[in-house]
Amino acid sequence: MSKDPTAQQIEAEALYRDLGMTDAEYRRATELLGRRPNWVELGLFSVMWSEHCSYKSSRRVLRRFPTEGPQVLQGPGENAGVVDIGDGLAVAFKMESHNHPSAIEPYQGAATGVGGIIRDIFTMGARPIALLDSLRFGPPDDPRQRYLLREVVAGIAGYGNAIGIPTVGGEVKFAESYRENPLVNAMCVGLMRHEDLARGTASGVGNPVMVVGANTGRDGIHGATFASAEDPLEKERSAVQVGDPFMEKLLVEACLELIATGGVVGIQDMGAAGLTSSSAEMASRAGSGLDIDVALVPRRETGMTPYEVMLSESQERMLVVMERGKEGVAEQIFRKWGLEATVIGRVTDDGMLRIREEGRVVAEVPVPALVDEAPMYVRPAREPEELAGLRAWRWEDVPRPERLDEVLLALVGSPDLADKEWVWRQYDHMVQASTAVRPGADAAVIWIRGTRKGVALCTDGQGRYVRLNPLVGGMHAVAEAARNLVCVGARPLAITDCLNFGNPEKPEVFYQFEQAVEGMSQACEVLKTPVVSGNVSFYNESKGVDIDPTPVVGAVGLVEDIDQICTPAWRAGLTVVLLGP
Amino acid sequence: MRVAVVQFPGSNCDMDTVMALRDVTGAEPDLVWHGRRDLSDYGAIFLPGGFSYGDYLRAGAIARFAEAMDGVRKAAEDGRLVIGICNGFQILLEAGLLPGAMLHNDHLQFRCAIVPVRVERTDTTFTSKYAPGQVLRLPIAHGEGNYYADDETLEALERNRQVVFRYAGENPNGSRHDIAGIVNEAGNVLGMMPHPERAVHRLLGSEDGRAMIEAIWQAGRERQLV
Amino acid sequence: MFRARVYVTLKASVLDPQGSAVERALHALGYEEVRGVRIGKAIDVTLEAPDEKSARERVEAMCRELLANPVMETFEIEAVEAEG
Amino acid sequence: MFRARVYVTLKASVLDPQGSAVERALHALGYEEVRGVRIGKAIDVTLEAPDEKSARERVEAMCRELLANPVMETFEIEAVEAEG
Ligand SMILES: Nc1ncnc2c1ncn2[C@@H]1O[C@H](COP(=O)(O)OP(=O)(O)O)[C@@H](O)[C@H]1O
Repeated sequence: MSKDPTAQQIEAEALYRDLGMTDAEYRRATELLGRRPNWVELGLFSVMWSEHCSYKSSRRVLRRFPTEGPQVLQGPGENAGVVDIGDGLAVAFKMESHNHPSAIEPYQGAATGVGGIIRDIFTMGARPIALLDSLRFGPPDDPRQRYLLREVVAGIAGYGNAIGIPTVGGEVKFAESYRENPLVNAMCVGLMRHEDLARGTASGVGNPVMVVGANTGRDGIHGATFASAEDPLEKERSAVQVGDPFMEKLLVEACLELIATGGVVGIQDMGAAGLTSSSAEMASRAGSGLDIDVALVPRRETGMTPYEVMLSESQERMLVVMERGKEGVAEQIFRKWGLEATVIGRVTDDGMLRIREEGRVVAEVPVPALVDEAPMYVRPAREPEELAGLRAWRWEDVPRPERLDEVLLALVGSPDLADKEWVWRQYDHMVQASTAVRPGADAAVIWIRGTRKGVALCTDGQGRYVRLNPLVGGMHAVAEAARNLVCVGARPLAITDCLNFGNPEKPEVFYQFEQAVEGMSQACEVLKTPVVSGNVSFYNESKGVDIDPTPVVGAVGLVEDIDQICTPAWRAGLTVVLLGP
Repeated sequence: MRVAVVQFPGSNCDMDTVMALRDVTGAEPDLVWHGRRDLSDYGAIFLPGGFSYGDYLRAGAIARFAEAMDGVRKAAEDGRLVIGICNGFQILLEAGLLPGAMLHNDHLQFRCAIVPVRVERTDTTFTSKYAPGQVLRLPIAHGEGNYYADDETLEALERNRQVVFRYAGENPNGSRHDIAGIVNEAGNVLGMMPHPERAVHRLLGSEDGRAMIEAIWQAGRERQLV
Repeated sequence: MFRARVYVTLKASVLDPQGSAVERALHALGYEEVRGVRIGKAIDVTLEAPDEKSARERVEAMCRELLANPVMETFEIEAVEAEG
Repeated sequence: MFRARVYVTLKASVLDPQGSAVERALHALGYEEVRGVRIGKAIDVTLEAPDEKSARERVEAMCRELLANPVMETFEIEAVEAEG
């Protein structure tokens, strides 16, 4: 039916290279499969083995992060991390990047980034209560940078405000290295009762697998693959995705209602690599298999091939495994919210991801081959040359400025230190009527209504520090976030992160990455703030120039008594005390 | 008095409104689905803020056709109380229950802030507990709050003293005559862009919305509205 | 099957801040000859109808009922064309 | 003086949530014959130009540079008319 290339053609013409796979990776896929993959199967391998989905360059290094603590209910590996805050309550949170889509289409890129991270939170069974962002652009005297800033902020506002989740904090910084590669990181935080914790597992032979939410179109096919591509033109090959916050608002309500029925076995967002990654990951976590028919997936466009359906990155969709016989419950709840819930297959016990089109098998791949057996690289690391020179730098060599008042004015006038009200006044930071500390302070505080408690939230990162000293810079990112929480009166509980780096195939970049993770880990150990979720964004480079290494930390703290919060407001007559060394 | 908060697809201040009513009056309002036509049980009906139907096409344009709007229209005719906040105000305008229309903010951005709002009249059901000329601090959060009406309509609004709230500081959206909230001629339907339901706890930055909810509650009971 | 294109524009008496912003941006880009910009909506409606006349009538009804708000907008039905 | 009407629309492959919402609303209002709605922008640009041809060229340049976003939109210049 489709005009897909044959398995033979794929091999003979090395077509896998077009999908971002190396010769060695293709050989590995062939070995794992015991035959040459057909075009659909190749598509599955290429997205699951992309840097974005497989973390093939970073996995080994990320193991360094401390991830445990008495407060941790769910560490890395799920859609989001979950931390206990007492009284049977917990918060789920995660941060994610949408850098490349935002560089191509800043409004929609930022908006869909927000939509994606929100889905990661409510799939855990948590109601989203706050959003934060972390943004990097080139110097704002460049009109294009101002355009990017304006559109990114509007996109975050457009999505977050409409869906009704307050955007309560974040940061914006400007530096040369982000001129071609802006960073758009978004964090979402959700609140739940312990017993509502849901997970992304597909267990129970015969249980129905359902697609819920939006119809599937040809959006963003190979977004995950090309997010990791070097060439910006390659990145552009994925079609732009448009967010629909209205649809997602309905999806949040419907999914939370569904999870509350207790009939959900597993649920996962269809984010990067859409149906492919969600189905493979859910099966992998349960050690099960899935048998799905793409012909049953509701479409927005006609004539879509199985390849396109499996790889579509259409937004506002979720994959749900229900208890057998409870399909009707899901259909009814979704109908009430004006949405569709459609059974597309069943859970099996043979460990295969089997894709059919109108019954005919079009792809059949062992789940472990896609997930556990994904390649893992030990990238070489080498200290960047500039570091030796930087280490030789001494304070004493810097001439003392003659006029300190001018220095102060220059500092206050710098875009990094400038008041960011222009940004956050565009975000509805008060919806849900729980924002006790609004943007503009060191961290935001959300009051947990019905209790005396609050959660404090902030995002922090310092690309320049990390470039100057990756190890200490990594420590700083965590320490700054922890300090900001403490300043509003909270005890830091745990962190999430978004590790924005250049091309990991360059030893200098990989060095920065390893060192920064080491520094962050050490700081987390000392501060007892485990890393419970996170995201890596590599290949933030263009024309061979990498961004400053920019790990961003999203931190969550607990305020035991909401009446004890403090804010940085100065009033006449107060005493000023300098704490610290 | 029984109070309804209508929930449209895309409403996002529905629960905030329910919580504020509960916290201020101690009574539990009903969250009512937009598909319910009969609202005759309610003495006061709140249309909450949010983005009903995504605010696609125009804010409030699609929501005005919801079945519940029949019940709202009936309540307005019967002299019961109807309060549209933010998106609720936009819906009342689209439905023709209040005069005028809403344009995009003149600066084209969404604006969220706590702003000074002057109470223009204290002889309405909604504002009886404020002092004349009192300036409230109320949260706003909207992208389409730029109230527009033609000259004739504006003149009529002013003549009939239908402008209840006016921005007292910098106008945050370009609305004509700095209008922040208006009532209908009969005085039982109120539309306002600021969010009183977000201003009922000191912890959240302002308590200035409390007196409005108290006034509505008291009036409903005195007049024995259902 | 017919396709109708509807233009919904703000009344001339209503300020169009979006149009003004675009005008300023065009000036800044060197298009100094621009004297005015107004931005409206172009709505394409595809519908089944027995003939062009009834397609147009139905679209006009949609405009009156939903697509345009007469307080601030006017509409024109620009073209109704048979399709597919 | 010339007036050009530019029509900027989302590429067919790009999701138009607004159009879909309006389509559903029209169905709910009884316009069941509607098969699709797409919403774009109609931009009217008034400009000085020596003749129609150069007016069109300038407007086309504006479209490429600012009015349409080539990543997700396409544009048509519907009409360029002498004015005033
Ligand atoms: N992009 C943003 N989104 C939301 N809030 C922001 C953003 N940027 C800055 N803010 C607010 O302004 C505060 C101060 O920001 P900033 O000057 O970067 O200080 P800090 O270095 O303490 O983070 C932040 O804590 C946050 O509340």
